[in-house]
Amino acid sequence: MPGWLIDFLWVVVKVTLVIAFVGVNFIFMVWLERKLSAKMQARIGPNRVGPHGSLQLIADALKLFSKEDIKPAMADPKVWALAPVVMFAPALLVFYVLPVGPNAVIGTDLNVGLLYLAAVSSFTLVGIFMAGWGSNSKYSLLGAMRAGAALMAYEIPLVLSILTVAMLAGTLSVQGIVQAQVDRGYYFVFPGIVAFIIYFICVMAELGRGPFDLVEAEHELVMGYQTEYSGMRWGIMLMAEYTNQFTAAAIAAMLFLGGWDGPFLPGWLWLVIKAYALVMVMMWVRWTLPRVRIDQLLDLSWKFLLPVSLLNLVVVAIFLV
Amino acid sequence: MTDEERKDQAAAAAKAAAAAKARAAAGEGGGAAAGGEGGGDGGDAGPVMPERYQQFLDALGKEFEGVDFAPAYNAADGFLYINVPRDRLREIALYLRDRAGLNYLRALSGVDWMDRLQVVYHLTRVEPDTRPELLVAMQVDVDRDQAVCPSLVDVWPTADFNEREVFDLFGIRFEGHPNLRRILLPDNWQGGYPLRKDFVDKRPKRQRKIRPR
Amino acid sequence: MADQIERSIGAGVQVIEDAETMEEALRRAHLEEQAGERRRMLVNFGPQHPSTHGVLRVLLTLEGETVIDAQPDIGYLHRNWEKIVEGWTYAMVVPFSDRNDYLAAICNEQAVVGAVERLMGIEVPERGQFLRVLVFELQRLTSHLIWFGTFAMDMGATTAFLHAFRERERCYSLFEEITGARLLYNYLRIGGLRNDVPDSWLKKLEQFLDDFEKEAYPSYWDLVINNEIFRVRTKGIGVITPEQAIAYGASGPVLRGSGIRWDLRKVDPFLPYDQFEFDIPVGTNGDAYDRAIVRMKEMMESVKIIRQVMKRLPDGPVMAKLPRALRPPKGQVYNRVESPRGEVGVYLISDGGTGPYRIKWRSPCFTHLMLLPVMARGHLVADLVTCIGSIDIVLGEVDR
Amino acid sequence: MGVLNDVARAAKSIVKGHMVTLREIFKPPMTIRYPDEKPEQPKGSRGMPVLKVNAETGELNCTACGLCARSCPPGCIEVIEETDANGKRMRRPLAYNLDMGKCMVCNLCIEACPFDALEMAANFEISVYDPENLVFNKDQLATIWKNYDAVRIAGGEKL
Repeated sequence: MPGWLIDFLWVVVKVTLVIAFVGVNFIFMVWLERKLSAKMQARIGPNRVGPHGSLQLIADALKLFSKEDIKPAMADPKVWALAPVVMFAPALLVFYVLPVGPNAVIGTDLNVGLLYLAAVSSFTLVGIFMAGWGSNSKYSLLGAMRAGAALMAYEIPLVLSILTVAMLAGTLSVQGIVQAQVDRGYYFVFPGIVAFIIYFICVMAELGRGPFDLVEAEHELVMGYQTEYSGMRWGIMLMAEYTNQFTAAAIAAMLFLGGWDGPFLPGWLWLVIKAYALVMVMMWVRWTLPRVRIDQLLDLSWKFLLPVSLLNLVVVAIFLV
Repeated sequence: MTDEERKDQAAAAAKAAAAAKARAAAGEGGGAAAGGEGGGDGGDAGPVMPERYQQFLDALGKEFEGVDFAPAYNAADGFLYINVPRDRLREIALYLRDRAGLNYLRALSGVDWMDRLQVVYHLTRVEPDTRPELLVAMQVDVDRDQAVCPSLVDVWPTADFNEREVFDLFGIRFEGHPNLRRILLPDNWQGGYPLRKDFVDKRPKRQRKIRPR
Repeated sequence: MADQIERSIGAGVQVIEDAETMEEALRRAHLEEQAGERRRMLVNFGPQHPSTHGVLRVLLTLEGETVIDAQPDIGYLHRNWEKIVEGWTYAMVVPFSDRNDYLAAICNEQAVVGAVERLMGIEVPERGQFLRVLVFELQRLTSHLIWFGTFAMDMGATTAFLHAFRERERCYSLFEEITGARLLYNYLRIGGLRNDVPDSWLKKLEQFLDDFEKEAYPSYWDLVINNEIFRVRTKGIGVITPEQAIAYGASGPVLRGSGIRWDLRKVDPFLPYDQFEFDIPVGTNGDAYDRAIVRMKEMMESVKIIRQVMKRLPDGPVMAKLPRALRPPKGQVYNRVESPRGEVGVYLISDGGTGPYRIKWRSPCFTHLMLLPVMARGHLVADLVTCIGSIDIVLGEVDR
Repeated sequence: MGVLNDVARAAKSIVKGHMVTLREIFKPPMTIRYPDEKPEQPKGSRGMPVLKVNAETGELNCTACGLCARSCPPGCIEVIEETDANGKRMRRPLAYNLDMGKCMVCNLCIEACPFDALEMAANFEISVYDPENLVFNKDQLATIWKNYDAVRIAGGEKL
């Protein structure tokens, strides 16, 4: 078999693995969220379909497939149809850089891994704007406007907190950072605790989760930019949102909690466990705190997170490196 | 407002309420003013009227001589019901609010006495921590066909929606009301004024299907 | 002034053609302003909106996100309670009055029953009055729980909503034991109560109050009220000055939120409240936060009152001896009651018959809606939801 | 310095809020699985009024006097008295239709009945596909009375 064919097959295998994992993770995470929020709210949560409601999500997926896909008349057809795709693509691209073992990286170990991550994760903004503008309705426009403002506001503190980690590790490549944590014996979460908290807040704001879910604040804007979508098109958007949440948690696990480092269990399992721990914390915050208003959301970022992350950068630069 | 003051003030309230009840049980109860057909003729002051009301009535009488208020103290709820002529309503209302201190319009209700319509304003003085010692209710008679009454929105802003409701359900038009429009009934309601006694519901009756068994 | 064309169609039915309906008036205002400054968005908020506590429609004039004007448009739940009741006897009016403020049924019943008792001078036996105070305060506690749940959910804290409803479920099973129903009881009768309360029930109530005071109540404060985001979302929102509160006829927690200590249970007791020790929480600067604090503290006051009533509950009958068909004397009465939402008034005119000649229902929520445009002007859309939540309106009572 | 203790207070309040939800996770759920587990109802819980059947004679206590129909606010009871061949009143209901679509379960009919013929059953599952089936006739009411221990509460008695 010629060399290029083997590489091609190897890539095909990896891609199918990633997509399979994304699909399973989507189903598991939605189920986890509904069960966890039920537990927190003195409820039982889904328990009808399958033991403990495990097959509930497959039933939901089938329902979404069978639902009629309504295209609003005054919507701009191309932009409206493309928006969910543009939102889902970056979620997959992030997997390219994830290290799952001492020398095993899913894609290739880019030495500008962090830069790549930051760029890709801010790409969803384009998708949201396409959805909001394409649907051509008052509510989705307002929703898209809010999402745009939130994303831009939280981009800078996010990148600054990643920068602190890069400075600590001395390299931009993700594998390098994880390797640095293993070599030094301590995780970056201890020196960079402030960076970790800022990263966590920024990621929740960008995903529109937790106290910052302005994007689809159902009380004011019905469903935000998702209003005009239904059926599987909305399903893809939901999948995009949950996959983004998982990838954000995975990045946090790698940068701060030493991705695949851990006793007995294989590397990738540790990464998944840490990621899911952070996902559960995100859900925990989401189901506890009330929602923040849009101007407070922006004030928090510009007036508070930005200066604190800059300060943190300087402190880390002086003392720890 | 220490606790003792509140306690004895509350005790006074209990005595007054109990007394009012006892007196109402003894007397034939009910203010004579709302005598039904005649209405407004009740001259007698009903059961005994606390002196605070007497001073208020004297001051009111001095201020507006030509008006026959036909005051009637209603022991059942402690209100003093007075009849107010429609054309001097605004003056008297301003007097009551500014000089007599009745700054709180509690309820504004429309009544249909078959021969005439009537608008009743229940007024009180809201003063933190003090028992309202003066409860006055103004009754304004309005002609049934030419149902027009001066609006008191600028005197008590709470009259805004209430007057719109009385207009909607009774058909009494309030002059000077900023935006007198329907408030409760649907915009395209053509069926007349529901709360009038001669209201006949013109809508077709929907017969409930009951299967004979 | 709307120019009116009076046309009479058919026998005696007078039709006043209104030149302007709600839509045209606001359309005209909208066009005028639009020609003037920046374009304004006329947004329809409700009536099928999740956070308007029923079928309230608010016509919002928005400039970007800030609210220029918020005109409530009501009447979607109007059934003309006052007309239906005119044809019935007094005993029938009581269960139907539960349907007005369906979250505080006991308070409606007491308003109607109290009016007839004042008119006829009926003296309810001691135990009946004490039990009425107990049930009244338990109803206030339940109503404030529902307000707390929905207010927190408007802000996004859905968990707090379910925690509040966990406590509310326990209250409702308590009510179900003595009255048979969970929400609309028809428990009060003219002259007393439908049935007495067994001692086993009092022990269950005692158990519930202890659990509520030790576990649930502090957790509400931690989860929502002391929460920084809740504080920031409600501080300074929907401010009502004391003068505005009095001028617009506010009552209950809305009036007390603006700093005026005026509670009918103290200043004009309609039940033997003067024999119990409790104080009236008052806010300072009349914003959504203060109204929330007033309601939260009132919950604890109600628990205090219920405990005192249980300790001093006398024996004896709960129902006065009355003829079956009551015929109150000719006359009128204005009975007022301090319901969890404010002063509920019943202006009853009787012509000596077995049913009311005219009943006017003074509804606190209807009056508080007038404050909505005053409160919401200048805030963001998200704050409009907070303003509506902070005046705690129930559409059954607004539309009657 | 104001900012610092603001941040501290904010952080503390957020953490305390989270403790509440954390504790809640380990508490048992409040909801029940309705169709499988039925809610336990106390005695005298009001579901719908039903006609009482006299134990020995198996007859209805109702004498078709119509007092309950008159005292029902929405007017959902329809009583037709049975008359035998030559028109003598039999003091027995020929038909007794109770329209549960209109009934607001207010217990007034039970209080108005002088012959102790009506009681309140705790049957709250009255959902039907066709609104016509909401009208229960006297046989249906009697059968429901049999399988629910209905109860008559009125006039201030001790429960």
